[in-house]
Amino acid sequence: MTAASKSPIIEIKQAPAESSRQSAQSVPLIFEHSSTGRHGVDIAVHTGSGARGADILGAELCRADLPEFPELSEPDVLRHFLRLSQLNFGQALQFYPLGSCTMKYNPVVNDEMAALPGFARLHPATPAHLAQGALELIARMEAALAEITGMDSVSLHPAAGAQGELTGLLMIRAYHRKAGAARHKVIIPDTAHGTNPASCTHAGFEVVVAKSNRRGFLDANEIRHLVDEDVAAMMVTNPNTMGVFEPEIQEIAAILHERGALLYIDGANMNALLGVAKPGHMGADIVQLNLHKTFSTPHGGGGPGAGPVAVKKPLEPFLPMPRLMRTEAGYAFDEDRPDSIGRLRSFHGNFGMVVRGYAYILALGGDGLAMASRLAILGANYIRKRLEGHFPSATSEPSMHECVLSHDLEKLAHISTLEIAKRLLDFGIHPPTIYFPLVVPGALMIEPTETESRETLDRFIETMDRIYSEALSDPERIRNAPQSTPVSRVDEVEAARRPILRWTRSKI
Amino acid sequence: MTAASKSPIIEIKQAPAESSRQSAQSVPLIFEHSSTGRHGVDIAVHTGSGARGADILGAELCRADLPEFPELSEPDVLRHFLRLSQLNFGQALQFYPLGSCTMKYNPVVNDEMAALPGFARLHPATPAHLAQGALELIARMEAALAEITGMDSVSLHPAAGAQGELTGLLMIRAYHRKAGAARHKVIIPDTAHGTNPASCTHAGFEVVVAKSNRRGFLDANEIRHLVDEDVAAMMVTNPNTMGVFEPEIQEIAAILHERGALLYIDGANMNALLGVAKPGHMGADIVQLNLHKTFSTPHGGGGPGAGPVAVKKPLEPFLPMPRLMRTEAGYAFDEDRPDSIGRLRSFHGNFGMVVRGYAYILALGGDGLAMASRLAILGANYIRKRLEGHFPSATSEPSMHECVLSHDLEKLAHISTLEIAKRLLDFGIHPPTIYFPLVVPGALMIEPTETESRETLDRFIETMDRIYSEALSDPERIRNAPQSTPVSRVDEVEAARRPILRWTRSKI
Amino acid sequence: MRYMPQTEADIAAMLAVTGKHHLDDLIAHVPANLRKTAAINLDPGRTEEALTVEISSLAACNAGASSYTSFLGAGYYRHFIPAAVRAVTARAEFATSYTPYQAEASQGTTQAIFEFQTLIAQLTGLEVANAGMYDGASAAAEAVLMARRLLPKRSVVALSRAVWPDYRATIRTYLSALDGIEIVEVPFDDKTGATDIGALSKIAGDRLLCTVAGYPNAFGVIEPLGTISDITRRAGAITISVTAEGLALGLLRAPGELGVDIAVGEGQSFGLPLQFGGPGLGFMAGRMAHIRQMPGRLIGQTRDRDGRRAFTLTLATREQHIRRERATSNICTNHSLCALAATVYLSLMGRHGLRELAERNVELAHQAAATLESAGIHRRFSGPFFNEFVVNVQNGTAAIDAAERRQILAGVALNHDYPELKDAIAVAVTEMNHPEEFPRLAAALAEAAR
Amino acid sequence: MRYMPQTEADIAAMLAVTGKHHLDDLIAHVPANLRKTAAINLDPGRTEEALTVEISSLAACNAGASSYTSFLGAGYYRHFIPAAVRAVTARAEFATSYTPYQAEASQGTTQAIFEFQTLIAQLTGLEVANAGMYDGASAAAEAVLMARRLLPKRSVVALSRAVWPDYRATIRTYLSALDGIEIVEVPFDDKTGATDIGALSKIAGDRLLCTVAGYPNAFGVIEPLGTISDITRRAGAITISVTAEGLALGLLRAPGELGVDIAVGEGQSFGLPLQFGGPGLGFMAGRMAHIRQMPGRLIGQTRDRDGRRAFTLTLATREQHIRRERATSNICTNHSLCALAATVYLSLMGRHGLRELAERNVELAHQAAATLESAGIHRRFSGPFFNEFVVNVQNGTAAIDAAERRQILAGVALNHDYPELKDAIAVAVTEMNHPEEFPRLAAALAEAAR
Ligand SMILES: Cc1ncc(COP(=O)(O)O)c(C=O)c1O
Ligand SMILES: Cc1ncc(COP(=O)(O)O)c(C=O)c1O
Repeated sequence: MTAASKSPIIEIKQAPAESSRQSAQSVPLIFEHSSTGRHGVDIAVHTGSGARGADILGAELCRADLPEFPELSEPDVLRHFLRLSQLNFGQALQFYPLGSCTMKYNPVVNDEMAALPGFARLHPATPAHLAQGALELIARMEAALAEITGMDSVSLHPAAGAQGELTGLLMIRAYHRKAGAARHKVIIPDTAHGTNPASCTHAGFEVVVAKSNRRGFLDANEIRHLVDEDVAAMMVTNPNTMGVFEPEIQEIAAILHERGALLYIDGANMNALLGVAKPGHMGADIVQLNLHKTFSTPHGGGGPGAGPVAVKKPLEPFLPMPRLMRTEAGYAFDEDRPDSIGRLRSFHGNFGMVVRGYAYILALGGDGLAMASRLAILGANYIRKRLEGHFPSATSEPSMHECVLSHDLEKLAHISTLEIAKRLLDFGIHPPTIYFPLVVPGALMIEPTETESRETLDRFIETMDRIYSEALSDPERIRNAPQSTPVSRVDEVEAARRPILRWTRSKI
Repeated sequence: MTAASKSPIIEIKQAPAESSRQSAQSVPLIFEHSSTGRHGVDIAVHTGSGARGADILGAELCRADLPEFPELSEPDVLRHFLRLSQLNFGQALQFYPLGSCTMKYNPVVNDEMAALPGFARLHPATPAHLAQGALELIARMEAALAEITGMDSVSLHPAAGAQGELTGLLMIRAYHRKAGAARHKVIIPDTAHGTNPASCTHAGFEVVVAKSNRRGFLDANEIRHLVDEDVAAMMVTNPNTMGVFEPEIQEIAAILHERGALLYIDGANMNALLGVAKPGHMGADIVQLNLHKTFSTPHGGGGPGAGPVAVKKPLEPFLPMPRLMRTEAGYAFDEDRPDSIGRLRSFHGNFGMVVRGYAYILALGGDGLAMASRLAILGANYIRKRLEGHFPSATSEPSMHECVLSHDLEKLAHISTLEIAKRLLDFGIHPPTIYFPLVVPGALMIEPTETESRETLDRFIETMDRIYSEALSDPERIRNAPQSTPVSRVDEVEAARRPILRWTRSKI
Repeated sequence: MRYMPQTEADIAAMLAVTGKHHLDDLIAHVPANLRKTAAINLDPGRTEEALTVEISSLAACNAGASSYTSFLGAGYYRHFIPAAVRAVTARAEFATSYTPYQAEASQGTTQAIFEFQTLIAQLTGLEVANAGMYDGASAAAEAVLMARRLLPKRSVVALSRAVWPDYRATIRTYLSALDGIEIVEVPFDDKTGATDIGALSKIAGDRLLCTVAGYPNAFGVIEPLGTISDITRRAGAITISVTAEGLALGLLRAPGELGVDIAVGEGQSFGLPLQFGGPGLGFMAGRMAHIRQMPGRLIGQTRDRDGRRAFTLTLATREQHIRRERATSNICTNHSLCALAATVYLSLMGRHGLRELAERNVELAHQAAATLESAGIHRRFSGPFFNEFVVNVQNGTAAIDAAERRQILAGVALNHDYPELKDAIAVAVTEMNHPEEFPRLAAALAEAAR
Repeated sequence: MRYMPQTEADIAAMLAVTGKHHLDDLIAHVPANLRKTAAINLDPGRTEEALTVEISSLAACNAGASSYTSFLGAGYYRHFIPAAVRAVTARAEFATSYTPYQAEASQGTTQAIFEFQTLIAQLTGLEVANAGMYDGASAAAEAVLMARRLLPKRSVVALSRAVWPDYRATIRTYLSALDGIEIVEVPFDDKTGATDIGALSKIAGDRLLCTVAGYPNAFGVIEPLGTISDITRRAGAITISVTAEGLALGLLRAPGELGVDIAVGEGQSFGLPLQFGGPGLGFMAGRMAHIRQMPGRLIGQTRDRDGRRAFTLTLATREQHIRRERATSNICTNHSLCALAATVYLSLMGRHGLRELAERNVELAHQAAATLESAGIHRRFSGPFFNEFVVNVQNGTAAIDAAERRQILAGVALNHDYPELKDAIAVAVTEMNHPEEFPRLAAALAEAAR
């Protein structure tokens, strides 16, 4: 081990709440340090061509003013947001093993590629022959994702994973309609991510929940009982949210297909499958991918991402509009697709994210992607093994890219998973996903990703063990965590009870 | 006053030293989290054209290895330096009233302009006709600075203020030589910045110190006595480092000129003079400017900056090489200048800084620059007035863009200026320049600049007053400051006694 | 590979802990047939230099991005973006953080989004705004779904034909799965280009669920939103305004002032690059009374244990991760960093700057229209417009090609989406257009028209 | 104006405190004649958009930056810069801080520079390096001044003629003011292009102060540094090596290993853009025994009051702000942010990457030389070279123009600085050159030579 990993676990400690809590880190709201007459931009003066805008339109069309809107100089606006940034954790600065979110390194060169003027200044209504570079990039990305997933066609249209799900489900619906059947049920495992059932409802389907067995995966026999001719499809996340590869996925696909139902694979966990197993080969008819997970685009504090959908031939006609096509004149968008489910948004998808994802694929190449999944799996199993003493795995099955752990501190010391999570913050580590999947009480869902060093994983492991002992020796300390963050434990109940969702002058 | 300025002074407080001092903010050295076999770049593989570089050159020319050189992945290198950045104060984030340094806002657009590929990728040996845009920018900047200073010609050659000084002094030397006189003395006020005497020595001159009078400026009569035919020039910083405009500067110029000596004005304090008074009109023969002060280029933790020199006609032939000239074929560099002092560096100056400074001048325009100085002067006088109770001005003269204050806390409470400075850090404010100018014991030299809001100045003022009272009520607290920074008071004596100037494996 | 730190030694040591010998032992349980065929047939990885060269060469093949004078709009607008916006969104603390589930480690994001919600509420003149949606079109669709939750018994959606085609298509897709919803397209007035009030009145019965109108609309026309919302309110239904050019809200009367219940739109004009159409930023504002039916994330103000003000995700019981199939929306990842960019942009523009810029857009657009008029190119509609307007040009598409030969992108032909507007071109004019460009545009179009 | 927050109200209130009525009352004490003529006659201020347009148009008028295949070197080298370097130097905490006078608020800068000093010491094989200088040329001059302080009685500077002309000129300027210093130019061997050892031996007497040699030198030739330092040491003098292509130190034997006392050079190759020649980065390394005579800033490791490791500026007694006229140098602001860039760059390249890149440069340069050779364009010198070499081409400047017509910048003509090398061109080849470019270069030069 290197010096770094040998070094004692470092903790950010601060004073008794009272004192450490008047931290100069707290930043007033932008509205609170605004002062009448200041401005952060200069607008080119009126050309004198004629009347001013407000006069042209006339008073009845125009608002009097933008009262309470901020008034600050450029330096003060910049300082405000730079200081706000300092109140955040981020993957680039802290270990961020948030399960199911794949917080891997976001290569900075990708952002530069997206910002190239040829992409950043390209208007979506630009005639195709003047945007061939962008269209070719889209075509290449569609092809790369088809190869990676083992599917036939890809659409980069959806804005995020959830929109990809909705897209897929609407296609499933259209597919059955076309076949003259109005199947209205979709089977979803109890371990599914919340977006799955929510998407089903929005696609007009009724959700049938399939229990995963006590080993943490789906039982083909169990599924067989659930599938009838009213079932349009089953949505399976593979590996599932227990971090377990669904061993019977192929049988399940067969069962579904046999009864005319389709298999939708939620590819949010694709970071476990690169060069390991292709959803297309498992029998998936539709897969959505999250470029902001597997393909390294920054999460941005909650997006933007991109949720491409990949499908097998029979579903291709139903893909959303517009479809890119190759003509002898070059690439163009095909607007004439009678069976398409239509659009779910404007224009051609989150192109800026597609550029980043494509840059990532170029950087790793086929072998690099395969190595990424293997190292992600290695990290998760390493953590699982080293923590098993205090934080046993919720499943006996091998873990893929993430592991779901439980603990007995609730019983032993009345220390909850939430409190463990908050305590981690004091060590400069972002907590794992907690209380998910719902089937595991007090779950800790840990996804280290392949871009974190062994020393970083070791430090996390040592910190978790330390917190475990601390829970027994000094539980108060944990209940009072975090102590090192700009604010102490935030009262979320209060926030929901009396919602204050905007600033108003009176609130000062 | 707005909410912000009304809000109580916020202090970053932390725990008893012991605990707050094992802050996770401390970052190992890059060498300490290096691990054999890691790399942060991938190098294109050997083209197979022939032997590898080492074989081509042969073993006796090549080193065996770069032992101890870092070995980290790209994510870990980035995380290392991002975390280091979090240990710094910066003008963009904190009020930074460092006297004589003009820590004004550095517009971010200027950095983007310098990074335009047309500038960033331009090789200095590019044929002039393929670099006309860059050359025109240089020409425009020279003209703008000449207009601003009231001088005849400008060279953007020097890398910083001090190199500008050396350039100017070598020109003075060459000028007198050319005139057949070998004058070897330069007069410098006792308030001068350290670079002034140092530059004199490096230019082969002997320094004669002129005392400023008790009112804080130079006495023409005093100077008259010092000037003989052995005096080559006098270097005057105006406004001087007391923040006082030299009222007798024109008489001093006359005295010098009358005796055949020249007047060099150190323009580091030009932020007080924009549209207020032009050095050229004061009688200056040579002026250097600091683009990284008056013209907003970022200080970068100690450069790079740029120190253009502006001169009157008679000195033009002596300007350093190369000189930009206009030919019918466009701009080109004139290499044939027999009287030139030659070069002080490679190529054409710190062009990247010149672009930023030019962008700044375009943004403000003539009137904006004049307003900048007036507001900078307003801020300094406002602070001086509001602090005069506890921190009286070191001079009775009006202040220009900065004020020099003193205090009696040393006497009253054995609290030194250094301790006051360290205590300011706990309030998220960077201290002023301290113990300079040398003529004022325990000086606090405060330069707020025009880009800081009144609320920011008020918060600084309230903090200074608070520290004053604290010094009397709770001096220990001040002696233990800073408490909120990543490290506590740093032992500089120890650093100098046993210098450790590099990491070595054994040092771990 | 530069992004992955594990060395041979690390791998060996970690494998040892897990009791395995080879990396592939870790996936031995994955069915062999799947593993056998899993190899990814793509080029080997590239150095950073090589990928930069390759992608830059693709970026260079988009002449439309740079070398043309552009009047393209139709839902995405060319505006200047101050460098300070990029300086903030580039901060790793913002860019590489996840949705702020852990409030104590996310006060930067949560406070910025709280400020965003406030700015959108102020702009729209409504009580509350959410943390943002994917884009204007999906926000419009979510607004209709929200209306449906508010008035479950009602079925008719009066959708103005003068709302952008993309938006209408998106609404249709989102509603396609819901039974018992009927979308009635409200025609536009052939003269003014505004929604046909008479037609709307006819539709406004007790089955009316909501009315959806552009503000400004797809023709750049400023709809009589007050009248539309009066009619809608009288029918007991919900008025939804849809704004693609957010800048217009800096000058036009606020939707909230005009009786709108839900104001949605596209925030791309607020500091987001064109980026070939995405990512953009959907915004949605409404009434506090409707908050529990609002989709998307919400940041609320609260206190920490020591009484200090703090911000956190709130009212999550509306959301998929809690409510699952009964959630108001399936949205999870939204466009947070875009909302941050908009927050910085709007803070820089400020109270006066935003209005001045809007006024300048109006002024330039009208100057352009006048120049075209005097060249014999007439506006198709008489309604008041903001920074985009529709002109009629003999064989419009040919005219567009002719202009293109003169390095001008004259605008967007409407004939594809509006067959009834055969020769119509939507021309957008922003502060990025300079008055000297107008005569060139006029000349190009006039010539083609001849 | 957007950069200045003061409103009318602020100004009035602040003036009131100072007891003034108008801003100009604050400067009433400045002599009237000066104030009267002080107005600055420049354009009014520009919006950010306007200044961006104006400066971008100037940037666009530098065809040499983009549209040419380039073999330019001669002291500044084209290397790929990883984006991560920019991501770090763009951090406001680094970019907008001053020289780290307050150590407690500057541990980011001080630690990074301490790492820089270590990296330079490792690269040069010497004990200690300073925090950086302006550029290679001024660092070379400062090194001679340092040698002079170490050996005040000695007077002869043996300056190899094969050191870059800019560097030699700078040394002359810096020494011009010192009495009793004699610069003797050591010729280069007409065959090998290396410093003429015989000539040096003759100069190496008891008046010899120091020897200054390039490594590699201005012809790209790798000097026999060991022999040069032996001769110099035997004369009791100091050996100074000067390196403009820092990358070479990743592969060549370290100057320290070869007996050099002071190694200086240019760090531009370590992650700094060409930027038309500046800002660059001077580096200087030497022996601990000489530390008190070393110019420039030094960061040292120490402890804080609680015993934690900390870094701070140290040995300031050498510097101008303490020592004033007796300071070792007048340098104050140096090129700190460039040193940070180099630190990030070298950390990314790492132990193996830097060497691999250096090897690749050697390989490509030799491939290019071979291609030229087979086209009948011969190297002027036989000495071993790194990534730059000199060729002889009939009427060299004409050949350069001919190549330019084929969109190739063939190299730098040496005739101006070395009249004796009439038709010589210095050709630099880095990883930014692709092998397909070599035949094109050969063809262009060969044709012109005919
Ligand atoms: C398993 C799974 N499915 C779907 C999603 C939804 O993806 P998005 O947040 O991009 O809408 C997520 C994201 O957390 C997920 O973890
Ligand atoms: C008055 C004065 N003169 C000269 C200088 C030296 O300028 P530089 O640091 O750019 O070499 C300074 C910088 O602090 C200064 O304040």
